[in-house]
Amino acid sequence: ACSNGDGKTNTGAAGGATVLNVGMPNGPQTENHNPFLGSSSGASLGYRWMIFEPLVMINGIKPTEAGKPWLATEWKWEANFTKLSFTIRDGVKWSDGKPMTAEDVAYTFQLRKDNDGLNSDAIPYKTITQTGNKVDLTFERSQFVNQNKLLTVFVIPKHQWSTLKDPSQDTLKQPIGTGPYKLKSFTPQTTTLELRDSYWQELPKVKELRYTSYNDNNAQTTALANGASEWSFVFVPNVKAVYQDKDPKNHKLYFPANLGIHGLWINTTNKPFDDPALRRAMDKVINRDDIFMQGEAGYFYPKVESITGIPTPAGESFIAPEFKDKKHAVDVEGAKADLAAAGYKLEGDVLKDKTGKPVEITLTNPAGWSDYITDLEIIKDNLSTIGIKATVDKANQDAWFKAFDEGTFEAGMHWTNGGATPYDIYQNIMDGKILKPVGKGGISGNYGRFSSPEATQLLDTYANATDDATRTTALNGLQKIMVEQMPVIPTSASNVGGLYSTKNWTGWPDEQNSYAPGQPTQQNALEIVLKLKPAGSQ
Amino acid sequence: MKFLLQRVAFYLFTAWAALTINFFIPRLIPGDPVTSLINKYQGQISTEAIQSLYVLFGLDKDASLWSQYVDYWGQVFRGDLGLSFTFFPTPVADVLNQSLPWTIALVGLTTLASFAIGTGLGILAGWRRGSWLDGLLPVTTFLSSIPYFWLGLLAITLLAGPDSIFPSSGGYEPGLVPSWDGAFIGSAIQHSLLPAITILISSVSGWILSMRNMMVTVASEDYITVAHAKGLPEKRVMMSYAARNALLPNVSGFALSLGFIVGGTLLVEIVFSYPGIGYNLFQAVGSKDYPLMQGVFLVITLSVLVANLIADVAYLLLDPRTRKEG
Amino acid sequence: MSAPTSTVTTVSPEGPAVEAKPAKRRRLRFVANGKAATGLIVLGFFCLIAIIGPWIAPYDPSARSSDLIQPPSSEHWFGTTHLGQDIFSQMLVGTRGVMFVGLLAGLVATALSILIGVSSGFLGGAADEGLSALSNVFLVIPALPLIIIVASTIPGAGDLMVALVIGFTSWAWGARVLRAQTLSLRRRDYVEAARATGESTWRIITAEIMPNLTAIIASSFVGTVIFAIMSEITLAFIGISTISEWNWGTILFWAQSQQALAQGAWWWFVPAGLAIAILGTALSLINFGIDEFVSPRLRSSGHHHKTKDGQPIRMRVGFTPILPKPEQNATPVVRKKKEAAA
Amino acid sequence: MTVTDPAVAPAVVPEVVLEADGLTKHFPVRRGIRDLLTRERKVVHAVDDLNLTLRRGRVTALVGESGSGKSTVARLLAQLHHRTDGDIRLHGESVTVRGGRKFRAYCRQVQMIFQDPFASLNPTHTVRYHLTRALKIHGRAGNSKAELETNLRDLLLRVQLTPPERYLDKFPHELSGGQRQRVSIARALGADPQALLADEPVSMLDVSIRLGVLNLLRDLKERLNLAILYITHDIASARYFADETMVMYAGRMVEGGDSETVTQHPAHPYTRLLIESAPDPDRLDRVGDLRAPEDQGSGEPPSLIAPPTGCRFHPRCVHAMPKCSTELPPRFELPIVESGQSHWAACWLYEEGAAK
Amino acid sequence: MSGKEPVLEIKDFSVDYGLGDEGVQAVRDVTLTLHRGEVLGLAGESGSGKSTLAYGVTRLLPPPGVISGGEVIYHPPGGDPYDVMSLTNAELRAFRWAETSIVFQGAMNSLNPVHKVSTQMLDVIKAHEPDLSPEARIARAKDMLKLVGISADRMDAYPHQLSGGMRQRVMIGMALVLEPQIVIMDEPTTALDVVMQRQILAQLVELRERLGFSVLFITHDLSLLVEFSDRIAIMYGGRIVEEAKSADLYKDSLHPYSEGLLKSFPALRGPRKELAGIPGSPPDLRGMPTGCSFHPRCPHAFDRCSEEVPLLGIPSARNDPSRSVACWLPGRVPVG
Ligand SMILES: Nc1ncnc2c1ncn2[C@@H]1O[C@H](COP(=O)(O)OP(=O)(O)OP(=O)(O)O)[C@@H](O)[C@H]1O
Ligand SMILES: Nc1ncnc2c1ncn2[C@@H]1O[C@H](COP(=O)(O)OP(=O)(O)OP(=O)(O)O)[C@@H](O)[C@H]1O
Ligand SMILES: [Mg+2]
Ligand SMILES: [Mg+2]
Repeated sequence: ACSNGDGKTNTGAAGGATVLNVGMPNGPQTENHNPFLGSSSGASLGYRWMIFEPLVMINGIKPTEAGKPWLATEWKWEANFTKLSFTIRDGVKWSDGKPMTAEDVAYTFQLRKDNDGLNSDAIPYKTITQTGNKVDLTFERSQFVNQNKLLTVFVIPKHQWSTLKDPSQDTLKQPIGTGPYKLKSFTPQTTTLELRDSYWQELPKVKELRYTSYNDNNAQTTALANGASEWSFVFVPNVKAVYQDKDPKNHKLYFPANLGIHGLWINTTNKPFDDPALRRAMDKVINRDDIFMQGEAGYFYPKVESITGIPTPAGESFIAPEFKDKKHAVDVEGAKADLAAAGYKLEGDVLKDKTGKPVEITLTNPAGWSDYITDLEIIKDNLSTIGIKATVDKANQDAWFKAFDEGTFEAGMHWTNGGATPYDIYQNIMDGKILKPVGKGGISGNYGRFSSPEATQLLDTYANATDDATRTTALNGLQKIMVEQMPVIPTSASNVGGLYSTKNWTGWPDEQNSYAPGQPTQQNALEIVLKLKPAGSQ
Repeated sequence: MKFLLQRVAFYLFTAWAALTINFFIPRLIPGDPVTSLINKYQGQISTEAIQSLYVLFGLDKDASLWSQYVDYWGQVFRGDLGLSFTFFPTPVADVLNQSLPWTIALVGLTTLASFAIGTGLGILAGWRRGSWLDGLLPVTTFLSSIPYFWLGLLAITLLAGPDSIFPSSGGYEPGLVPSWDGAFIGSAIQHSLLPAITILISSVSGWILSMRNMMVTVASEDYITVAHAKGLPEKRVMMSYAARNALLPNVSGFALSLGFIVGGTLLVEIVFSYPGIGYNLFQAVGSKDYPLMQGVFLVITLSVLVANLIADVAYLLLDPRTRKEG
Repeated sequence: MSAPTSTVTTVSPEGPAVEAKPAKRRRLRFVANGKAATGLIVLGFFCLIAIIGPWIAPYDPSARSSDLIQPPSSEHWFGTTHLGQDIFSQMLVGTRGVMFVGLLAGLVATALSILIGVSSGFLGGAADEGLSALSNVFLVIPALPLIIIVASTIPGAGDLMVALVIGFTSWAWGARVLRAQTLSLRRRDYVEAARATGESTWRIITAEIMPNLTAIIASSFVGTVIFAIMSEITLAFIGISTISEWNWGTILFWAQSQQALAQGAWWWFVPAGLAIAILGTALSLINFGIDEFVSPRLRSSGHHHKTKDGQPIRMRVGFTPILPKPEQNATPVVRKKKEAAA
Repeated sequence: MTVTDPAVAPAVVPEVVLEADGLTKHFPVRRGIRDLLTRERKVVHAVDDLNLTLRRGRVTALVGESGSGKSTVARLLAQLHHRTDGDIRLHGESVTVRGGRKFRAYCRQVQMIFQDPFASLNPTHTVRYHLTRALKIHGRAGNSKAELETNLRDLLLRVQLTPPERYLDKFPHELSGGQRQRVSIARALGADPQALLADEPVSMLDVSIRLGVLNLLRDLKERLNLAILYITHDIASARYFADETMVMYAGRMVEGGDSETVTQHPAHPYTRLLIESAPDPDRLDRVGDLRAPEDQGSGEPPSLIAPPTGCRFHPRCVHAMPKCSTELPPRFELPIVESGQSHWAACWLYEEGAAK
Repeated sequence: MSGKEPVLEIKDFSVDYGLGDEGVQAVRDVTLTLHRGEVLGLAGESGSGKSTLAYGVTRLLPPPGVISGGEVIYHPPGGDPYDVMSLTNAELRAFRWAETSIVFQGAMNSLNPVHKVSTQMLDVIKAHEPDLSPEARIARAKDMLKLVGISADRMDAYPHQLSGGMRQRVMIGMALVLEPQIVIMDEPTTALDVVMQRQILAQLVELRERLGFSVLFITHDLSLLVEFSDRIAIMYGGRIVEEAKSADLYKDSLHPYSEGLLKSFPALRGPRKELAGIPGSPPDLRGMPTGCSFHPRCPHAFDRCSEEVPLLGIPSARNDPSRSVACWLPGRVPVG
């Protein structure tokens, strides 16, 4: 623990709020402010972003928009995304008073290059050079698909980190960053940050940030409902009754989608599910609305409407013209007709495949993941309308993971990667380069063992293309494959949402002003905090 | 003191066996910390991160089970419990250091209180059979049959809330920093009230019953009749003759239950979001955090053994018959 | 060699020996105990539900309907879940899992504790030392964490697995008690006498010692059943064991993960908890019954006394009550020297 | 070495059934393997160098205070304990058995009755069960149910539990002490033994029923020609019931001989003390003055873990001589008081030439 | 020794176990007088109600025992007699041990195993004589133990550290420490062997001479009583069936049961005679025979025995007020 805390319990009174209470349902924390480590309390609660700032701030829900200059004032991609040069901002000071320089930035990249453990995006760095206030990076391959990951890299002070014995194993008890906040105190329950004296931008209005870690969703929900937590990201069932109705004026949800999806992954090596026609028919009967309303409590993972599986509005601009208006809708009769055309027979309640065998499928997910399980219950119900008998199997989490990894599952809900473009989604679903045979694990995507040389080719083209036109063509081709082959039946988009209260603070992002995702643990959280104003001060 | 030496030898053996089991059980669990971490952040950690995590956790090297076992013992003796995966790279010892006091304070004090209250009531119920105290038994039996977590959740719903004196979760007020000042201690006590009361409710009946039964058994011993015949004051007969003897078998039960404080608090800590060691175990199991699991086990095992040793010593002190001459 | 015929035989009834009425079994007296009887009736009720529950359940417990989170009504006696599932049906169907795990775990643990406890007590020597060390190790390792870990080890741990895990981890206490008791029984004269008669060791254990352990075995069985049911429900509640099979813990798991209480859906939460409490109480009552049967001193009913004319009398150790004189004419009461202010 | 010298009691010496020669039993003082660390091995010298002969149709009494090793002797003879040293001969053949068929064959001939009839019958079994087992084990149950029934009835009749039907299906707790002891005897008779070891068979019984059981045993001895070892601490009943009497003190025999001689003319100081101490209403002159004529010293029985050297009685003995504490007294034959009876004592007082 | 002055008069004393229908009567209308300074022996076979009577008189019977009738008049030396049965609990506590103390059968069970002998001894003194200084108490306890032959250094021993005989002596010492008028001894020596038994009884006799208390001595060993007590009362089936001076009873017992008892002991001296014993078994409290409860076992029983209960009284044939018997046999029918 660090300095003493004062015994004040909540935000200021009439004079306007000074403290913002952020909560996460992540259990007791240990003191660890290392921003690289996902297991650190800084990452778990999200306050690392209040201390360490990125070179460029990119809106997570609008990844295609140009980023805001942050610690870099300018950046430029060259040589088909194999070279990147930054111009580093002047006049930024570390919280210990030392100036932040391009040297620090170069060191930041060097550190990632030298330590596999810290290079979490597996970026193939080639050279890192610093000249004056410029930093140039080169890469082994085109980094088009990783461009946002590179731009949003956070910067750490060389003078501190070069003294650490092992940066990946240091708990960094005294974090030094460029952000507007510095650590005030740490307890396993609560980390408190206080405002620095100076900051390269205008100082935010929030004087103190309190990050409280609740042991579980219930505790977090209770805290949200009674106002002890003003900002959080947690799954709240029946959110209206449990959260919103407790203070309808102030308790707000904001759950925008990003470019990642959840869907029903199907093992495409299993008969008869290797037949795209069957998968398409399944897609036609799966009720994404029910899944959204019942499984995801009407807000959590937003529904994916496009039949391409690209979440909107984040991916609106990527959708191919031919699919622009194709919204998914439940069409049982259509599905039946398609199946009949493809040679399936519906005998009474039972669908028989071409060989005359009843079509049955086991849907598997870990027991504890109640939203996925609920989704599966709904899917099971939906599939029965076309005579497919589904069983929901609630597996042990590890068993389930292994089944996906080794391709021994039949079907189940799973997520895809997300990124700046839909490429990440498709790559994760269809890439033949990462394909491994059934029974072999260590796969990092393509769990359904979807094998399409065409898709692999298109993904490759996209990643290494030199111009936008080629990319658009490739992506359109991928969408077509997705729609026709349906290796994964999309249901929901990943969210980057949050629940917040406008009682003490206003200026939050919302549907009208979607300047940032709503989640307190995302990099954009800093932007949100910078924009917050005490309620009633406008 | 030969007796004690023998016991110590026995404890060493038991400790060895228990610790060996502790070593093996986590390793038999399929799955590894990395996949657990990825599952935990459904979709928020990209699949490319896997390799970097394996490197980070040092899981990319294969060591034989035997060498791991040897290392494990080396660590145990050095008091080095390794780094936790969940809180990587925080040493397990630090994690435990942070949570253990909470568990010991809450559950330890509650267990003590429960034992004291239960034993007291049990003494009375056993001594005054046929009085209203008999009515206590069915009620406490029912209360103790209620699943603990259910009682806790019910208590939270009914009693806790922003306006109530009972906070619904946590070990202390979020803004406070642990220190020995009034505000913090007050807050810690306030936060422990509801968990303590629920633990008390569900555990006290066991003590009442066992103490009552022992009292009843002892009350028909000859020496109690003799004590009555001696014309001693009733209180003296009840406490110094009956209760003193009836307490003996309960002492070992009490010591055992002290040992189980650490292991048995899981549900309390889950339900009340209490920052103790039981919750650590829950987290460790969920994220395949062997080092943390082993650490928690180590603490639990040692506390049980120590509690047993204390029980032995207490018995030795309380029951002159077990003391050997010379 | 035939025994010399007795010369003292004075009475030798002619004809076949009259089959004497078998002496009343002492064991049955146990049921006469009010507590035990109540407990047994409740237990019987739950066993019945465990058997017929799935047949009499009005709905498929997993079937969704459009009545989401409805409070109890005539269609759904215990209300519905967030998916419109009927909680009453879930309770009925779930009873089987609870009883199955409880009883099976109890059986496994009891069998193990008998095997280990009795043989360690009877054999003595090195075998005893080894087996007691084993039980001590199992006693020292806290059961619930162990169960949680082992259960989470086994992929898709179903009821059977959970029962076995609980059974295999919770025998130690019973074994310790049985060992102690066996030790004391082993020194009893009738065991020695059986040996002197020429009984085999095996037969001495099964026919001479075991019947005298029945009460303890029964009580440790009931105790393990309580523990197993609580553990199973806890495992399901914290989401460690598979929740594909319905049991009360699964219901509570769903209620908890859907924050039923925060939603005000008390009906989702209350029946399962109460059912567990009632079942637990019933089992405890049976155990009290057994305790009182074994040690009659514990019978508290023996202390609520009424005289023939209905006057209550409190029995107290150390101060024997004096019955009020029914009539004054029997013996003239000598002058009361001191007024008894009873 | 046998007690009865053939020269003294000629001609009609009944057949020897069971004899013990130099029988010794030391119980290790054990408290688990943990004690193995400590080198010294302490033992309880429960029985040391005991010689004993049981003959057909004769009752031999073994008397001694509590803890003197009487029960241990019985258990050794019943092969329930392993002897540390010495020999047990059944019909002249040395036997050592460790269970199994040989043990059964041995039990068929040597049966034991326990002190406490309340503890020696299993409370969970009926009389029928106890007796049926005894018969079945020794193959005397007969081939049919009816035959078994007859045999059971015979057994009960033999111990005078009549009518047998009334007792067959009773549980031990439904019987009185005397009846239970009769069932125990019946069980022992179920094997049709030749030697009966009765370990204080009546000490737990009420005064008024004791006699019934003793008389029954005597009757059985006569009719079945049994050899009986009668263990007791009541020397008067030994006089009444036994043909010869042996006195034990702290694991050793100190005196032996014909019952009447031993009780009327006790030789060993311990026997004398025992007899003096026994309540004796006939000596009404002693009313109110219970002091025994001889002072008994500390009166505490010795520790058997470290028994006194030499004669074990010497610390309490008023006649103790220096020799008593160093040398173990052998048996000294005593002058015969009544004709045809042998009598010996292990006491230096009776060494040839010692002053009496 | 026995001046004819009574110290304890038990009158028509009855004790039941259980109440209502489950109740059985274990002691029936017993009338017995203990005189100052005498040893009164109470004999009878197991279950005849000896202990029940002793505990009943002091109201120490464990549940479900209840006193269903009668009086116990205690005559304090130089004070007014009073009925023990009508004392309040507090008065009873004060009465106990100071006036009447008890030595129970098993000394191991009578001493609290977890307290030192001295503690248990001092407890009594403290409870009854709170004004005494602690030193005086200790001195008193020490003296008493010395008197019963236990050296002062054993004061701080725990009961298990003493041998059976020593424990019994401690109990006797404790019973005498307040110099009570009456000491009730319930089979104090049955667990000991004869040598030890004699030692302890010898000591008791000596102490009685010194302190002058009266003893109610309970045993089933009639031969011991004959030797040791002044008078003997024989109990059978919850009643006193005969009462006489020891010598009289031994030489010339009037009740067939006493006769049977005496004939059950093999004699250590004298001619070896055949012993008869008593046929049959003790009566069951639930199904007491009508009339004289001994009649089913009595060799001399006749019709009247099974019809009427004989009352204890001075036998018609002997006009000896020191004797009484309850029997219908000619010559023994009570007069008056
Ligand atoms: N199994 C045993 N282990 C150790 N010591 C034993 C064992 N059995 C008996 N002893 C000891 O051996 C000695 C003789 O015991 P034993 O039972 O033979 O005496 P006893 O003469 O029958 O006494 P009692 O009259 O009380 O029955 C005693 O000191 C006893 O403590
Ligand atoms: N708690 C009880 N409940 C019912 N009956 C009892 C109880 N205690 C004793 N009795 C009965 O009361 C009768 C008298 O018992 P008591 O103990 O006074 O006999 P005793 O003469 O002292 O015998 P012993 O010589 O065995 O000590 C017995 O028949 C006994 O069965
Ligand atoms: Mg013996
Ligand atoms: Mg008695």
